[in-house]
Amino acid sequence: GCASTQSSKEGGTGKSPKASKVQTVKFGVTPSFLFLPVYVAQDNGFFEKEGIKAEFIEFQGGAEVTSAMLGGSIDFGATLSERPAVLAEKGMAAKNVMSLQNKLAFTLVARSGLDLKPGDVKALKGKKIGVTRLGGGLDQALRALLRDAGLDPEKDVSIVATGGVANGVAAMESKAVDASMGAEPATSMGALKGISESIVDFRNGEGPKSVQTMSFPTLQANDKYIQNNEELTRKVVRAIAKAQKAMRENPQIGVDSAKKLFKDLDDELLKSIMEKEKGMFHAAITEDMSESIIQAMKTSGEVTKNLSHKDITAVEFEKEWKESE
Amino acid sequence: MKVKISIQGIEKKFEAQNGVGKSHTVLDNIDLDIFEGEFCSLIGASGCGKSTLLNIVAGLITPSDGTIYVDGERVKGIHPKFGYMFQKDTLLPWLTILDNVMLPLEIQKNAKREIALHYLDMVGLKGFENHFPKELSGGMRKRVQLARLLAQNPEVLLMDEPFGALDAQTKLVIQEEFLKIWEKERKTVIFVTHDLQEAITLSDRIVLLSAKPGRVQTITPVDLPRPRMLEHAMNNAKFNQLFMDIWGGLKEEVRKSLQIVS
Amino acid sequence: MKVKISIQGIEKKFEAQNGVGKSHTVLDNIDLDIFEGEFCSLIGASGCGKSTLLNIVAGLITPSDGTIYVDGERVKGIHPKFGYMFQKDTLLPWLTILDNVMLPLEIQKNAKREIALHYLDMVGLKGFENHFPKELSGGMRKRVQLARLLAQNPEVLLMDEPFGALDAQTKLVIQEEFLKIWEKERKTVIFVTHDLQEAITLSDRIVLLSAKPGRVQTITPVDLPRPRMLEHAMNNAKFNQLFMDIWGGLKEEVRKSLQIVS
Amino acid sequence: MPKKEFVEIWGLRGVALFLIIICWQGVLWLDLTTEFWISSPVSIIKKFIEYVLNSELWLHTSVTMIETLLGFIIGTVLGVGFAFVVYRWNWLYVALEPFLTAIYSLPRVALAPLFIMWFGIGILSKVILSVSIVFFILFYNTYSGVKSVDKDLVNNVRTMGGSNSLIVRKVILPWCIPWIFSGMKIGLAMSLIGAVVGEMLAAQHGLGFVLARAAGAFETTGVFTVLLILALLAMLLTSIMERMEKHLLKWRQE
Amino acid sequence: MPKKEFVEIWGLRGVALFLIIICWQGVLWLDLTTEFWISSPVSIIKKFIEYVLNSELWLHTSVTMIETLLGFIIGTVLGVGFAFVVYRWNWLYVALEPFLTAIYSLPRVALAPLFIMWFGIGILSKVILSVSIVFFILFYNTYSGVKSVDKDLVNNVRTMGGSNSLIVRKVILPWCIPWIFSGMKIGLAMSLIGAVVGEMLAAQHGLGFVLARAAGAFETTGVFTVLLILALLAMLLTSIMERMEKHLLKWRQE
Ligand SMILES: Nc1ncnc2c1ncn2[C@@H]1O[C@H](COP(=O)(O)OP(=O)(O)OP(=O)(O)O)[C@@H](O)[C@H]1O
Ligand SMILES: Nc1ncnc2c1ncn2[C@@H]1O[C@H](COP(=O)(O)OP(=O)(O)OP(=O)(O)O)[C@@H](O)[C@H]1O
Ligand SMILES: [Mg+2]
Ligand SMILES: [Mg+2]
Repeated sequence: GCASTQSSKEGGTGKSPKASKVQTVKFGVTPSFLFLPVYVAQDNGFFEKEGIKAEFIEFQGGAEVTSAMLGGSIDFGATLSERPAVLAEKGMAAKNVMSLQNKLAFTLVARSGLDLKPGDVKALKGKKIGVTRLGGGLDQALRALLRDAGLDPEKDVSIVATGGVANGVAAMESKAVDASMGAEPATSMGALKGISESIVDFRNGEGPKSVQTMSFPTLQANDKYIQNNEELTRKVVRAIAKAQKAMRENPQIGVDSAKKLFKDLDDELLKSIMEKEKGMFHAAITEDMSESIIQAMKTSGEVTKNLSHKDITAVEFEKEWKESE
Repeated sequence: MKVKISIQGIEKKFEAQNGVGKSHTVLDNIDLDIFEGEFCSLIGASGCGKSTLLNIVAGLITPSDGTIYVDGERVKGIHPKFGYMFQKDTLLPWLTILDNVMLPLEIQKNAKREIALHYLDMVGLKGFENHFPKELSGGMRKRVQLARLLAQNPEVLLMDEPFGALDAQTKLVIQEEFLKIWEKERKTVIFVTHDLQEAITLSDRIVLLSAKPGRVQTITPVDLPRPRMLEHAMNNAKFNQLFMDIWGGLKEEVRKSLQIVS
Repeated sequence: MKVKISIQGIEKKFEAQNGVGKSHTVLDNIDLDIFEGEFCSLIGASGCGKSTLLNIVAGLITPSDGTIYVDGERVKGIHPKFGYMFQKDTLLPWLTILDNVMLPLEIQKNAKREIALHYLDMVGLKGFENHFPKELSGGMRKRVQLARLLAQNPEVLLMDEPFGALDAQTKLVIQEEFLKIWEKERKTVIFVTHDLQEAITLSDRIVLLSAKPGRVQTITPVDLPRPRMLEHAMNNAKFNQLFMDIWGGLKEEVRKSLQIVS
Repeated sequence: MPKKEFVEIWGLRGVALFLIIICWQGVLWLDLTTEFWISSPVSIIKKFIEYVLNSELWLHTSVTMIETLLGFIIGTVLGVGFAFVVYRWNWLYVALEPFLTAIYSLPRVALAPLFIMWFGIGILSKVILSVSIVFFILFYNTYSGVKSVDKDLVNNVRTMGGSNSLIVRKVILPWCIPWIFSGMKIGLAMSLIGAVVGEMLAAQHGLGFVLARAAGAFETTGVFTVLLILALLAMLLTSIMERMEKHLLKWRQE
Repeated sequence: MPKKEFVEIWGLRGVALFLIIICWQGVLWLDLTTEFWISSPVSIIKKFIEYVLNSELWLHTSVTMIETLLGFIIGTVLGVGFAFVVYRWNWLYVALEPFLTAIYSLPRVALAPLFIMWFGIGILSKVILSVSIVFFILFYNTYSGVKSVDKDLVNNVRTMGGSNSLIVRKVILPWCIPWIFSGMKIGLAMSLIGAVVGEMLAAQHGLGFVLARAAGAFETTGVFTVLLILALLAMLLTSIMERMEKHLLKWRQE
């Protein structure tokens, strides 16, 4: 139904694929470790090599990134993988173009004073758990994790929104929440300051398999855009995939980009984060991964339609994904 | 003589407000014709409805009943030929004295400084052009208001106690100046005053309003010769006669309005 | 006789504002002693500085120079024994007439309705207790102000043209009432008026201020017998003599102030 | 209000409402955009009814109302009070003025971590957020009112022996009523927004919490329904305030 | 300003500033919290100097300034203008009043998706966000001013033959100056906050962008330094406004 709006909006940003000049591509991101490969591709000239001039627009939250992507004010959005499924449910068409990290890069942490044992999710019964925002992939993953541990997320715990990254740490510091699920650098920062301890770190392979790939950072674009700019999209995917490969081989370039993004963070901290995450920089989205996303969304009731791998993933870029291997 | 303003059956009732005050009839069936070129004074006890009547003639208050005709035509709302000098101080506080007097001239697209300065000079306020109203005394502000009305130069002048705040001597000087202008131009004037002497020396006719409710009690023509010199007029034998006549009527009205029984 | 208020060497200069207006001296070296129980009137041309002087005595304006002594003591700022009736309308618009008159009583922790009603009755405003000031005529509002001052019942009364807005007859009635109270209580009064007749009939002494700058020009004692009946006082031979004397002085001052050369 | 006027006013408002709904629905009919973005009046009304029948939503609404009202009332009292304090001791204002401006213009969201750390994620932090906005609005407006007071009224009451506190009560406060109410009208909405934004950032309850959840899940109808509830609350509170104002200003010439 | 007064005022302010800094540093010395949460005056000043020497920050500052000023000016002009329109055609206000309240009290962040879709992610969306707040503040304040106008002044100018537009220019507008300036003081900070929050939500430039990034990276010092810059901007703009107001109100009794 909304095709007319989209195409008209897109006219402005979608450049003709045949133009040999440098093409400008707008990326919508939230400044976080989750989407680091896009920055690395920029900082190390991978975009430039493809004849792409990348512009970064930073958003406060993933929902705004998706809105902007659908509305056409950005070309690609970097956010969590379940978005296309949710959008499909609402009658909008968008796809995951590539994976930025192929696993859930979140950590469940608990307040240091509680002295919980790593892996002991059950011990959170009756506690308050913070997530940055309700209704998103992070929230869903937390609920799935709790259900897996035999807790009812509605009754056994209370899930609280804490807002921006730093807020979750502040909430634990002030004992307003007991645990919190979030991404880097909040989790490492909490640990560094002695405020929180890790309970489940999916990056180390902890936690149930089904949760590990139900929500992970991807690059997304709406269908119309992909159709109209297939060549350009290929170049983008190729550039980022190459960056992922480089990051795996040399984590220091990830540290350097992170350093540009987060000027005050300690080098050692960044290095340790990169060490943990370096194995996750793969562009490919497999059928299993899509299936796990769809399944999780169905469980939570956010998706009722029957969706397949191809409905939420732009498989036509399989060749480009390989560049990251 | 041509009737300029015809006041017919005017009635004004104020509704009881906030439940407690009582509704009262202030003006009751006022009939009055003002002739072209006439200087007509309104007198009456304090609170008898003089200002209310002037407001109705000026079109600022809607009467509860009755009609105002100007030049034979029924009017509603503000009449462009009328100029009104309020009892209250209505200078614009953010304009200098000169700008205040210039205002009606600007409205008439005739913004000549000389005219404004001339009238300011006439009311003895030379040198105060650039002051703001707050820097003037009460009497001085009244005089600026007069200068503004004269600068406006309307066909009909409605004046509500214009000289009330002036000391006896200043009043005399300004009355004289005003009379000079009026006798030259012979505009229609409705003039509210609480000074009987002033009413007699200036007017062609004096209308005494009764109080509670305001009705036209008596209309006294003043047949002193014109042009009048104020000091001469006051020493005229007729003056004293008129004064005593009207004084008697006024006294009666005031006694009623103040509820003095004895 | 004991000096109640001693005004010594008072000078008031207003600075030029907004660059354009000129700085001018309004009061220049005023020396004046007011005796206890005296009724002293201030007269002078419009704008000569009467209100300014009263404001200085009341402690509302700081003089540029000079001192005020009350009962021999130097005072600065507002004096609690003084009551001041402003030339301007200063009723509180959000209080009913009754509440306005009650205000000084409340301040004195003596909030008796009867007192307020008594004075309202005296000024002829029975029945208007529950009206708001906006619902009253100009003269009525002035009368409320008077009632408020009388209800306050201060040791010294400063009154700035209290009867200025009243018609001749109402004025007479209220003057008479006021005089009765005063002759009973003999409070010190400084009374600004522009009505020479009023000044003579009420006062013990009349101070004529000159204009530009304001100086004490003449001080005229009024030796009419007390208690006075106003109509008698006016028909007294001395009255006319005093009137003509002061009138001459006033005339001269006004001519100067209005810059009339001839 | 006379009956005729009453009918006229509500007639006009009805027409305005009708026009808004028609435009809204019209945009959808003309396919200028989709329900994904702006929902539709029909869906919103359906959802609204569903919400009204849902006891949980009443809980959220009451939480938001409590926060809003507490923030509003505390902010108003402090703001008006501080304006009077500063009227009395002017040097205080002179000294603090730049700091007040500085604090007032801080984007509160940037301070969210501190708010959370100091005041938690419960009602307190939202109330303080609201107070931190309402206070300044009321302060600036009341202080402008105080500065515009007719000095002669004050002086005359002073000559009657009126103390400073009596002058504030009997002269300055009534004079400032229109200023205070204008500030309150501006501040009420800000208090509501403050509470809701606070809840959107970090909370367990409240309409902002519901709003954020709906927005995070792209449930546009849910978002608009909450907005409708917020608008109704604002209208209700504003109309109560206007009634109070009218009552307090009945002395004014009509 | 006389020299003595000038020295006094700045003396007082200096003392106030000194106290604030002492308290801040004192909290750190007493180990009540750490620099991780509230940074420290020294670090902020260092960072501030670093920023001032950095040309990129000037770009961000100018973007925010442009958005703030555009939003502020447009909102003010529209708000004041609409108050006058509504003074002339009162039925318009009667009809629209509840809708104005409703729109004004919507939490704008909840509409971020619509703002982004309709107005993009550039300057326009921030300007509109600011306008959507400033407009209402100025409207409510100016309208309260308009309602308080002394009817006799208006009536007297009317009897001089003054047209409605002349009356607005010569009577109502000058009467409302204190109302408008109070609204402007309230609105300016809101415009700044609006622009910054807009930038925090989605942007490429601007101080809000810098702020959001610093907050995301736990750079407390960066956050506070940006807040310091914002406060300085607000103070600068407010002091310009106060000067204008003083000039326009010089007719008032001191
Ligand atoms: N807005 C109003 N509401 C109620 N009553 C009013 C209103 N305006 C005037 N009145 C009443 O109308 C009467 C006449 O008032 P008006 O001002 O016309 O008197 P006036 O003759 O001009 O008196 P003055 O000589 O004192 O000026 C008064 O009794 C007053 O109380
Ligand atoms: N705030 C002020 N700034 C400048 N000049 C002022 C101020 N207040 C009064 N004046 C000047 O002081 C002079 C005397 O004013 P004042 O009000 O004392 O006169 P007055 O004798 O009471 O006159 P009136 O009989 O007209 O009331 C006037 O020339 C006036 O211009
Ligand atoms: Mg009158
Ligand atoms: Mg005077």
